[in-house]
Amino acid sequence: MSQDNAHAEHYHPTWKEYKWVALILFLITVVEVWVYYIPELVASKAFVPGLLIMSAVKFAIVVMYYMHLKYDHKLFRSLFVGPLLVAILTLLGLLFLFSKIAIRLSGGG
Amino acid sequence: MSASADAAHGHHYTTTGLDNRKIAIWAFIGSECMLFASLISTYLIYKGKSLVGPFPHTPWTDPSSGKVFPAILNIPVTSASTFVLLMSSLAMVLALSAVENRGKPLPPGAGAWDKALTSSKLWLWMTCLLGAGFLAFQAYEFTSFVHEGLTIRRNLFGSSFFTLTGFHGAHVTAGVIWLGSLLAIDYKRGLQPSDALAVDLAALYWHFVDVVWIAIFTLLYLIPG
Amino acid sequence: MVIAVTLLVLAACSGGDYPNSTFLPTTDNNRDATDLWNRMMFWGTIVFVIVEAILLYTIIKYRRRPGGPEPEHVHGNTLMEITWTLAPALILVFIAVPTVRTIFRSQAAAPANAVQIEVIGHQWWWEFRYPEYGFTTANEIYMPHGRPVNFALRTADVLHSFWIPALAGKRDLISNRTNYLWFTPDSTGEAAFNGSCNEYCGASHANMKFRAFTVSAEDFDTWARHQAANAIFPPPVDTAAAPATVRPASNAIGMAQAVPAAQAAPTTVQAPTTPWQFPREKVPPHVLPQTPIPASVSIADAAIAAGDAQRGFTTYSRSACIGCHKIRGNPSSMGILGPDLTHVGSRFTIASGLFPNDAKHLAHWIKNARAMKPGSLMQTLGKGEHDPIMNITVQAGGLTDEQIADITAYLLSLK
Amino acid sequence: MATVAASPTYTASATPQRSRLMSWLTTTDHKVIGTLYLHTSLFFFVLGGLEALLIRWQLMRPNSVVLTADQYNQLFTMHGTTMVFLAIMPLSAAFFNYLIPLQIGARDVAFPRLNAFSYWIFLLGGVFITLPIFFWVAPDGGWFGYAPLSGRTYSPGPNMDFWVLGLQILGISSLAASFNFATTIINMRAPGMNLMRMPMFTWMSFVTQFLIILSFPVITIALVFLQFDRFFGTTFYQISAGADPLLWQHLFWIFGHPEVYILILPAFGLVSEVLPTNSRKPLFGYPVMAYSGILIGFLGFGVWAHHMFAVGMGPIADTVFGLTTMLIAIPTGVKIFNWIFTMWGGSIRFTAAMKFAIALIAMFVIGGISGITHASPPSDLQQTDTYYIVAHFHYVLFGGAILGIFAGIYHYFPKMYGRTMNETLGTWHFWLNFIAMNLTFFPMHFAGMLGMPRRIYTYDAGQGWELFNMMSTMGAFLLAPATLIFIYNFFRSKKHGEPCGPNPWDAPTLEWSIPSPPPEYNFAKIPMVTSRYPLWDLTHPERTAEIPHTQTGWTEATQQTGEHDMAPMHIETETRTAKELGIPMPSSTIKPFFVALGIVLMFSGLLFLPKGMKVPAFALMFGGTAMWVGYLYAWLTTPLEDHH
Ligand code: HEA
Ligand code: HEA
Ligand code: HEC
Ligand code: CUA
Ligand SMILES: [Cu+2]
Repeated sequence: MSQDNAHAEHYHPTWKEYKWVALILFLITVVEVWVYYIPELVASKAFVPGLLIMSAVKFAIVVMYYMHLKYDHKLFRSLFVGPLLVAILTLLGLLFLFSKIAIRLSGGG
Repeated sequence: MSASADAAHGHHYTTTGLDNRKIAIWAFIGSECMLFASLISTYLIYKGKSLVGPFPHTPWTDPSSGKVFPAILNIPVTSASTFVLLMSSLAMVLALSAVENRGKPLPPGAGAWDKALTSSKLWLWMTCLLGAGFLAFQAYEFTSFVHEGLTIRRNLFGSSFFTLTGFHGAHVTAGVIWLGSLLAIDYKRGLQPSDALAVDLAALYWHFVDVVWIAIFTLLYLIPG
Repeated sequence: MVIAVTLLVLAACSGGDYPNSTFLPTTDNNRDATDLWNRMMFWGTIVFVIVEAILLYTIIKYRRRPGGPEPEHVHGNTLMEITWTLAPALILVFIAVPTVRTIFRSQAAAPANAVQIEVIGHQWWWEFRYPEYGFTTANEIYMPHGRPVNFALRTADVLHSFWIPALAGKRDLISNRTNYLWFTPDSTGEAAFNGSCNEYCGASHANMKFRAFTVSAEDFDTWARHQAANAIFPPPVDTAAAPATVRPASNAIGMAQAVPAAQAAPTTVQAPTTPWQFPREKVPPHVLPQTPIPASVSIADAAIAAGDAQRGFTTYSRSACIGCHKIRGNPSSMGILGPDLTHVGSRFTIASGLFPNDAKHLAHWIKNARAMKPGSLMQTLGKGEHDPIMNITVQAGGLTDEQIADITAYLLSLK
Repeated sequence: MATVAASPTYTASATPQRSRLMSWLTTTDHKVIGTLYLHTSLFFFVLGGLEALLIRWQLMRPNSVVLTADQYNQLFTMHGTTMVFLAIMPLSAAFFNYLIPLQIGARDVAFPRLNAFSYWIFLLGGVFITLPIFFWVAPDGGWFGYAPLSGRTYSPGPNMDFWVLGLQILGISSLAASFNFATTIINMRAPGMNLMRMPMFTWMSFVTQFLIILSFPVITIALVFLQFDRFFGTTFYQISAGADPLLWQHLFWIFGHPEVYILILPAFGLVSEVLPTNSRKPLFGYPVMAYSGILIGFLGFGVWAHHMFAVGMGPIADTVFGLTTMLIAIPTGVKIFNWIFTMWGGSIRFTAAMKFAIALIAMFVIGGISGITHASPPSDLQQTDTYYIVAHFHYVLFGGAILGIFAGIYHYFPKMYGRTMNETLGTWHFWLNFIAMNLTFFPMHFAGMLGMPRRIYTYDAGQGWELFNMMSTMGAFLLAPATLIFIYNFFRSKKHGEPCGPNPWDAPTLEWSIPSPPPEYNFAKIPMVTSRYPLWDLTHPERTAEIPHTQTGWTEATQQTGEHDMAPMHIETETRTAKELGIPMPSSTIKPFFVALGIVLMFSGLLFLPKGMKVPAFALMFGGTAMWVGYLYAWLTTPLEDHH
């Protein structure tokens, strides 16, 4: 049957990978929470970007390994990445439109 | 390679060789990206715009009564619930892998752990319980917030916070019900490798809900401001 | 299409028949917008003519004829496809560049010498404040010709949009925000314009209009100083036609009142001011509303004519009106829900440009505002009248026709 | 020309004896669902048109009193809402349903029962949102329901409750359908039909599904906020709590702009089928046509704030959104020129469908150019919220979407009913419609630029607008007889039209290779596709000689060894039933209907909450929920096909 074929072709991660993934997720989460409690770090300029990068990494590895997008048909990749991009761009666009920069530049007053 | 095997389940010829349902669930997940992007945008747009407290990261004194409201978010509790949800994802992949490998002989010298890895019931139970655990944390969080004076009507923060996390919680609930149904099938007739797809669909949904929480945890809880 | 083109020519030529045309070169803002429009029309017409011409040619030339040849089966031509990708792109550049320039020019901060006017939208009328002069008026704006005007736009309730088509583009009034719009009416002379609300705002959105006047700098000053002064009652000569005379301050019922500091006129001695109104004879017909009075409201002309301003003053000062309206100079009238009526007699229209301001319309308005203007937040006040929103008939406390006529006379005397 | 002799029309024989109504309620056949969509949405089109006629009647003269302000405000809100959500979208859905499986060589859509569900929830949602107009308690906040006017503070009555809940229900329908069709197009194409061989209608539908998938969640959330505000007292749009009304506007238009392309792209697709067929030439620049559709869809997500130039977003945002909006002219222009050059050098046959298709090109250009004039913010400030905008969007909606859909109906009617529509009546319909639409909508440009705001129930005399309004009203009242001719022709032709064979127009795509109307299983043997115009390959090879043909279709297909219900490209003459041929068909079921009904009941419960009527509110909400959850479980646990 065709989709069994498709399945067979694809490598599926096993416990070996899964446990590493879980460990990394756990460690990143620990680091995230830990930095939250260090006022100097929270005050630093790198805090927000750092957190965003860490959560993006978590996001990516869950999607790639647990949702096995890395191994699956490339169709699924486009079905997910396309909308995700539109969603992220829309979110950024909205944040800009409601930000102080956009409003301050509006002049007129 | 014949359509005969069990046509009842739609194993007709398909263009990509993939199952329709798997394509549909990915399209659905794409759609959910926009759903949560709208919710998260709203929360961020309204961040710091509430006229009255309580606020997420800073205490607030009610000017009329002098009552002090502490910062509302409880990071230790939420970190714990985040951990629970992450672990449920691990349980979920193990459940899927158990179903996929059902019936394959264990390698020689396999220990108890290897055997445990083959139990789809165990891992489905784990996933459900961890999911329910997450919901319990959320229920605790919501009730304590209400006690501390933050309701969904209180201010912009309350409205956008409860709606966003509530939507996420509703997704988790739906996931638990879905997994529960799979568990019921597992008890009734045992999930077979031919059911892997059905489990995979639930798993994809489950992990997506997890991934959304990863974003929420960072954007709502950890970034003050 | 032929009709269309004829109309276009018509519309462009005869500004007189089209008092709200957006193409009048009245202000810097409008000249910029019209300039952009002309460019776009130029390119738009070219595109339109080319596309429709090729289309027409094609369908005529290649229509199927009996025994005609089998078509040539081209399925694409890269060169042509590149052409009709690049040509529009080029045209867009010609539109985009002046667009961006105009955006930044028109949204820069207003010139420092601009007259400041605060606009506050209400369901369904306009409040105008002149902070530099310290007064508030409603539904009619005066602007000095030749000087920039800067509007600060806010709303008291839902969204509205402020537009004087013949002067400039519109700006929305957004709750919890302040917007700005400025322009310089430098080519209008002494003129009157219609303005409207352009964001749907509920039942009487269509009836949320206003009037704008550009006048000479001196006239503007006279007008503004008089508007800033308190209401003068009783007026010196006679109530019907208050001539533009200087009156002694002692006539003013001047009591201290809760007006913002800038707005508080001297309480005891008031500088004499001249009532000034845009010259009535120069008011073009389109500025005077022609809305018919609904058949359900009626009040006899004779009754109206018998109105007495002095009695009206007393009645007014004791009735519901004072809860919603302010008349500076009448200490009991301190409401803020409705339009400021201090100089209501100097306005040409009432109810946000819906009716002309004369005894007849005013009396009908007071009798049953809600029948005159759908949804109006001013209650029905005439005795025995039906209030269409509350769905009740006003009984006890309702105003009789005589009382209404008296109040009318009083209000009209407030030049 | 129609070389194929009238083949025996297919008649389903062995369908179990059920009443007509029951067979509709339980159908899972995409063709039946398609025709249900078609009839329902035509009904709503006439309803929306009647609302427009009342609007025009009121506006015919200044200061007129045909309608009260409240009635007028309900009418324009319902006119816009009806036309957008209950007429054009479902008219497109009718074609998605009917055509997509036929064009890609499939026996049904990916999820037949979900498909039935989409229709039923659309119908029930449509009834839900429409009923109140008959009691003058209809929604009255405009079709984009700007907050805070749409909130409880300023709209205390039930009017906007119907709108919020109704749109929520209709959104479920559109989303469910879009997952279904996206999957169908990705996964159910006949062997050999790669993406570059898909008929253009299927292509444009494909893009449309993604626009729905990505834009509807956003309005869902915007509506959830409004719904929570109205029913549960949250503060999303509550001004006194410091809310920002622009939140609603942004969320609405992030949905709203893609929505207008959702309305137009299917019509573009239909026209792209009609033009080549009636010019006897392949579509000019096929790949570019496909890419430009994708580009329009993609850019469509980056222009939303051009509806908000007057709200004061600041010069940077104005610039960005102005420029991205202008960019859309390029891919759209490509389409226009490619259509014209499809006809160029062709042999044009002016069927009614063709006339409408050509008129679409001519009229859409007008609407497109006026669109470009609003893309320039300083100029748009003089245009926005005036009748100039009303003119723009009726040229693209009526002159684009509706004309395209009419073209599609004339063109595909024979496929649906085995008879052609009357061409003489079609010609009358066309000319009357064409003249009347221009008479209706062209003068609106002038009214707008001469200062007339939109959404006003009355205007004063002497403002210079009388002539234009009179013309528009005359035009609108001419559109009524034009539409009546069409309706008459439609219903008459079902019974009395000229019988036709499988391919009356000599068209090149798969749907024309099977009998008209098609049998329940569509294709007795799934054809193997080797080119973009498989039917012309059989009948007029010279027409497609220049198109690249590859044998990959064959190779792919021949790999599917054992798929014995496939065959090389052929013309179907099979008239036996599915049962006789042993083709498994989805069994009919009532469950999707009850799931839809349950959801609608659940939402209706909310209506009683503001009145404090807790008992009916909770009874309906819990009853409805129990109903849809129960039937959903039953549905999911029943196999699609009964016997094996
Ligand atoms: C079918 C629906 C549809 C379509 C396809 C379009 C297409 C376009 N629309 Fe329109 N629009 C609406 C439906 C649609 N619109 C609706 C319903 C509203 C009002 C909503 C409301 O307020 O109620 C609206 C409002 C609207 C606005 C907001 C106006 C306002 O409220 O102030 C703007 C502003 O930019 C706009 C722009 C455009 C543009 C640039 C296009 C472009 O896609 C057009 C591109 C096409 C062409 C340009 C023609 C062909 C091209 C060529 C021949 C190439 C050469 C051309 C040039 C170089 C110019 N539209
Ligand atoms: C797809 C979309 C679509 C279509 C096809 C139409 C079609 C028409 N529209 Fe529509 N319109 C909108 C979408 C559409 N409209 C939208 C989105 C708005 C904005 C709403 C808002 O502001 O919120 C709007 C607003 C709008 C206004 C502005 C209202 C206002 O701002 O105050 C006007 C005014 O003239 C108008 C007129 C018309 C007319 C005359 C038609 C005609 O083309 C209609 C033709 C159809 C018919 C005439 C039906 C035929 C009738 C019969 C066959 C019945 C005969 C039977 C008997 C007599 C029993 N429309
Ligand atoms: C409930 C509050 C309320 C009361 C009481 C009230 N008004 Fe009004 N009034 C309003 C509002 C609000 C408007 C603006 C209505 C509109 O234009 O839609 C208005 C408008 C007016 C106008 C027109 C002003 C203008 O410039 O357009 C006049 C004159 C007027 N009221 C007089 C009176 C008189 C006289 C009374 C008492 C007999 C009275 N009002 C009582 C609220 C009130
Ligand atoms: Cu105010 Cu419309
Ligand atoms: Cu748009």
